[in-house]
Amino acid sequence: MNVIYTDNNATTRVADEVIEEMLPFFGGFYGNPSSMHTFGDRVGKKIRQARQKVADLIHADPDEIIFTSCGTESDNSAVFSALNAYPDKKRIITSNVEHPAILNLFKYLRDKKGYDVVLVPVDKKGDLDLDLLYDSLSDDTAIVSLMWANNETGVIFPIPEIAEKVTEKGILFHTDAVQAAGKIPIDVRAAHVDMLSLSGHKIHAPKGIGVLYVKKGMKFFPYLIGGHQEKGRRGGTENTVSIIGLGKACELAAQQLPIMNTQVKELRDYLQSQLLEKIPSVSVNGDLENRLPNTLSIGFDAVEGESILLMLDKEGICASSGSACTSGSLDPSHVLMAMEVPFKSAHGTIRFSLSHYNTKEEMDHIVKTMVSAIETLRAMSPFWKD
Amino acid sequence: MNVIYTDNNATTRVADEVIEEMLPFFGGFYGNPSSMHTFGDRVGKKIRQARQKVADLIHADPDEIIFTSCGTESDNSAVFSALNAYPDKKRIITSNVEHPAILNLFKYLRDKKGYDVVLVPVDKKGDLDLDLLYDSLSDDTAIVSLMWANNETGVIFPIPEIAEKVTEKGILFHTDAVQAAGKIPIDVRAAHVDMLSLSGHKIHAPKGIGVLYVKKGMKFFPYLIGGHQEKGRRGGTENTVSIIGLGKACELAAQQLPIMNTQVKELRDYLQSQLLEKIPSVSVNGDLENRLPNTLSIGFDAVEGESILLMLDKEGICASSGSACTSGSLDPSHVLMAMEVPFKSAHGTIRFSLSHYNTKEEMDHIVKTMVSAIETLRAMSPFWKD
Amino acid sequence: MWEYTDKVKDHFMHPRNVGELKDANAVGETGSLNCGDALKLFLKVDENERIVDASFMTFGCASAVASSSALTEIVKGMTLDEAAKVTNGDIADYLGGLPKEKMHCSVMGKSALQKAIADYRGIQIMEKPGEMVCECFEVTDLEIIDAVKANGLETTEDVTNYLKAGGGCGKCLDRIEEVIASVKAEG
Amino acid sequence: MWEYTDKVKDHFMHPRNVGELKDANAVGETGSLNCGDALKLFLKVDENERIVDASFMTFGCASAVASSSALTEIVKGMTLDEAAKVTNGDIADYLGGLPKEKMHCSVMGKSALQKAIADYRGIQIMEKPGEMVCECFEVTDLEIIDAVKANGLETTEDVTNYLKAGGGCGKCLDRIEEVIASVKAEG
Ligand SMILES: Cc1ncc(COP(=O)(O)O)c(C=O)c1O
Ligand SMILES: Cc1ncc(COP(=O)(O)O)c(C=O)c1O
Ligand code: FES
Ligand code: FES
Repeated sequence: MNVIYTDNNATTRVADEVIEEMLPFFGGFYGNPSSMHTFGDRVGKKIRQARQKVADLIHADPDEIIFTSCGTESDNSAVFSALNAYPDKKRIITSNVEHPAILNLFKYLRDKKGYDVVLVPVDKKGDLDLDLLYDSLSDDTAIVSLMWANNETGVIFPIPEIAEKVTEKGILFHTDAVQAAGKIPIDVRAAHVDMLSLSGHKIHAPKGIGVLYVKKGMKFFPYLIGGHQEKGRRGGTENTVSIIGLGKACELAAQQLPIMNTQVKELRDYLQSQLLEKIPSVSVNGDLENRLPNTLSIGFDAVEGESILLMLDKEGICASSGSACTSGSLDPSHVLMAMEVPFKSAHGTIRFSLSHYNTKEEMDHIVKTMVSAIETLRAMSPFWKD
Repeated sequence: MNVIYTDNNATTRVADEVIEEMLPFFGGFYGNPSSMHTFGDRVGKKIRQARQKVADLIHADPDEIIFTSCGTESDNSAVFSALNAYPDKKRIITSNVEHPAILNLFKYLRDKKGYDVVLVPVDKKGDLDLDLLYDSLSDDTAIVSLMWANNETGVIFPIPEIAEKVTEKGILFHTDAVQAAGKIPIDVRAAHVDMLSLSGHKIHAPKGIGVLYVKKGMKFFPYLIGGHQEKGRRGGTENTVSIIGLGKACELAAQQLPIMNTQVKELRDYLQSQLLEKIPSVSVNGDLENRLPNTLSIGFDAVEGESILLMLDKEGICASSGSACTSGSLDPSHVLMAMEVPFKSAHGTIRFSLSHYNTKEEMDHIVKTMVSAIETLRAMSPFWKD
Repeated sequence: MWEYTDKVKDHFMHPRNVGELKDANAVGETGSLNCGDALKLFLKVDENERIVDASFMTFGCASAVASSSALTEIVKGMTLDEAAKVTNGDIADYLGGLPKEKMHCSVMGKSALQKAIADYRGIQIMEKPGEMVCECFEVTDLEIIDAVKANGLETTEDVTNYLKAGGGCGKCLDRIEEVIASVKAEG
Repeated sequence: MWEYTDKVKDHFMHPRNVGELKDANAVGETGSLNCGDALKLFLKVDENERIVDASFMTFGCASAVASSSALTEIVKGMTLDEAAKVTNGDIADYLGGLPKEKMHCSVMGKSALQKAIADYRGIQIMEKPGEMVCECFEVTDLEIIDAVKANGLETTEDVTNYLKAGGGCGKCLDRIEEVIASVKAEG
């Protein structure tokens, strides 16, 4: 059975071009880039090129790129470094719809380390309460960390505007751009951000490689303490193959940015309008005007998400209910709860997240499958009355 | 030119069998193992198998295996967890020949966090001062972390004996077994260790994947805080492909353990005796009786390591001077200094670290090249008198 | 992803006895929309207190649907006294087992069944007696004690798997641990 | 690995003027075994103070050997006054540049040259005047000030690259930062 993959905000297929770029470095050029032999050095050169390509995607300087093992490590490292830089500042600020890599870290810092954590709320459309954010900025604030785009709803926060206001006050600003990268343009200079996180597996590079951008001149404290790799900013032998793959993926992402905002967006809009048209009692979550071009979070009243997913799965369709990271847990997604999405549709919310690999035929197949799945499930739901 | 690779303590070639195992999971089965679709689940099953294979190599239970991004992360995580488990204990103990992933972390904890750090010294053969170690154990000790085998000299510490003594006192014991794994037998149960670190790229898996063994029942605090992956013990989307590769590599390592201690050891001994025979003023570093079977650290008086490496490099021979992690730094290796190797031979020390891919012909070529390199360099050395 | 048995998958994809039973004379309802799963069980009981027909309406995940479907199959033909002895374990067994994180679905089945029997007999079940422990999922200490005893639960994770309690905001986890400890202390 | 220019590689693999110069009348020595590199420069100076021959013995890395070799080529044919003006930058330039982490090799070349000239002229160079900053590599504040001024160094890393100071135990890094700051403050 053909797989229809619409779970790209969870993880993506490694692009063929990326695989091709990586392959020679497993069995052939496996040297350690810091080694004193040509063999290791050949890898070193490729890594420098990759670092440049990653930097290019976000308009940074190669020196500002630190390779990490994932978005979570990037997020954790950014916050840890800020707290080390300002050991006396006790307030840290984020939103209540962040990825667990920030949200759970902030809760840990609140509960175990006594930090004064401000969780800025969002409105029903998932947009941030900017007044409250600005009001909460204080001399005592060590860092503000806000995601550029939300993984569940695709809602985009106005990071350049926020970052300018925050950094003007001399407060460090970090953004989790794991979902934004490759989907909307990112320019770290224009946006005034001090630190920014990326994750390879969201942009067709392998899993297990991430990036932390750290603005030049900023004092940075390594989170993984060990050898001198990454100019002393991250210990651990470099994940050479994945770094090389990530470089290629960033190059491709830059090239494909226009496609995201035309072809992929059109497919997403088509899927959305078809589902709204063909199925009653359906609602789209998140600010429609202000959303990643590939993401559709959509709630079906009176049915439960896992059941829908299994019916999609039977047709080879991969999607997600809420965030992939919290599937396995029982609580409704914290993002939908923060947006006060009613339980009735929150439990029945499905996230379709597209990539340029998707086609219109696939969307049609999804719509057909959804119509029948929702019908079947509603027929047995005690909460469905029509 | 053919490459003769004798730098396996720095990093290893990814085995063909491992590459073959991984390939389908990049472009084909790229699903997220925590996702609610068969597609993601297929990966989940492979990961369970890999976890079993890793566990088998060290005689652990699959539940006790946490996948990390590298040996450094494993080391850092182990120590961090111990400090969180015993926030009131202020002493931490290690040796002065550890890898920077432990040594620099301990120095950071001493200098920035006020910990009472005990660095147990080694003697001229690189063997640990056990009396001093046992004397330093106190009620106030949060963790003892000691490497199983040294990356530079191959010297093996008597971990089972030490671990028993340490844990008897109710003190947590961690061992960095990054270099020991695959070279000597490891049995975490028999050895009484609470935590143990591995790194994939030292045993023919890719770079960027590591393991932390955590004994069942031990309270563990995650170092990377984020999603629920690894049963809540390490946030971040699983590095599925590398995990699958590591599983295969551990299976192979278990199979090849006998070869290490026969074929590879014989090659190493041959190389050692040839160099000692054919070149004057040469000394082998480390306890000859108590050493990894693949490692030879050997010092050549009055010449400097980098120069030797470049002459080897011209012949396609890859080796290392001191630890790969500190090449690029100016100070002589901290391990050789701790062993009081005289400067005369410390600066001229080369580490050859073999694998089962090496042959006798390669050893002969190394000997020939070394004889001529040392002759040339000594001819221009102001410190060489003969 | 959950590892569902073929039996679970079959009962999810082809649920038996779905829908309202027009001439039901015993109905049991449990769960809620907020909790993420709910089950309405319909029984038709004859003059000998034998269940001659059963059906269900379920909102929930695959194992909730499968547990409901299994439940109707199990009880059909039983007397009410026999049905009263059906445990959540019987439901899980009928399906060849449930992932441990999904055991609460079988618990929901048993609970709906008890309520339907009570409904037929005209007994008013005291709704959730005891002290509320988990507000997210409205679970009381008595319910936790029952589940711990009946299923030999040991950890808060087990309790969450069986009753959902603790699987939401998590603020009740300490209290759950106390309750488990008190059961253990009793022996 | 360092990115060495082809010129560096060539001068390492085929060093010019290696060995003791039997009839040298000016010798300059710098570095030590402990530091990891050392250079002994031999010059033969004629009656017009012109360097008619030069040779070297070096213990050190590839760039140390290449810098030494380059130095001998550069100074051959120069008068001592001309040679006295040779800077470490000239040596690096002759080799098409050195990796910045290896600039100290060119500094070593310049230092040996100065000592050889002083030796010929019978001048006793005050050994390392000033206050010791880096004990690992025996570098004084005056030497750091000189190097910072001559090469426009800005960071402690730069100083380590040029003088090795700070590249050992690191305990002198704060003091090095102070010295740099004092030079900057002077303008
Ligand atoms: C003994 C030892 N511990 C830890 C490490 C760190 O491993 P990694 O480079 O995977 O972080 C290494 C290798 O570099 C090592 O040899
Ligand atoms: C917004 C956001 N931040 C962080 C992460 C964490 O990235 P990773 O899984 O690479 O650690 C994710 C994805 O899981 C994400 O969507
Ligand atoms: S009160 Fe129990 S999970 Fe929230
Ligand atoms: S005193 Fe300067 S590096 Fe040690």
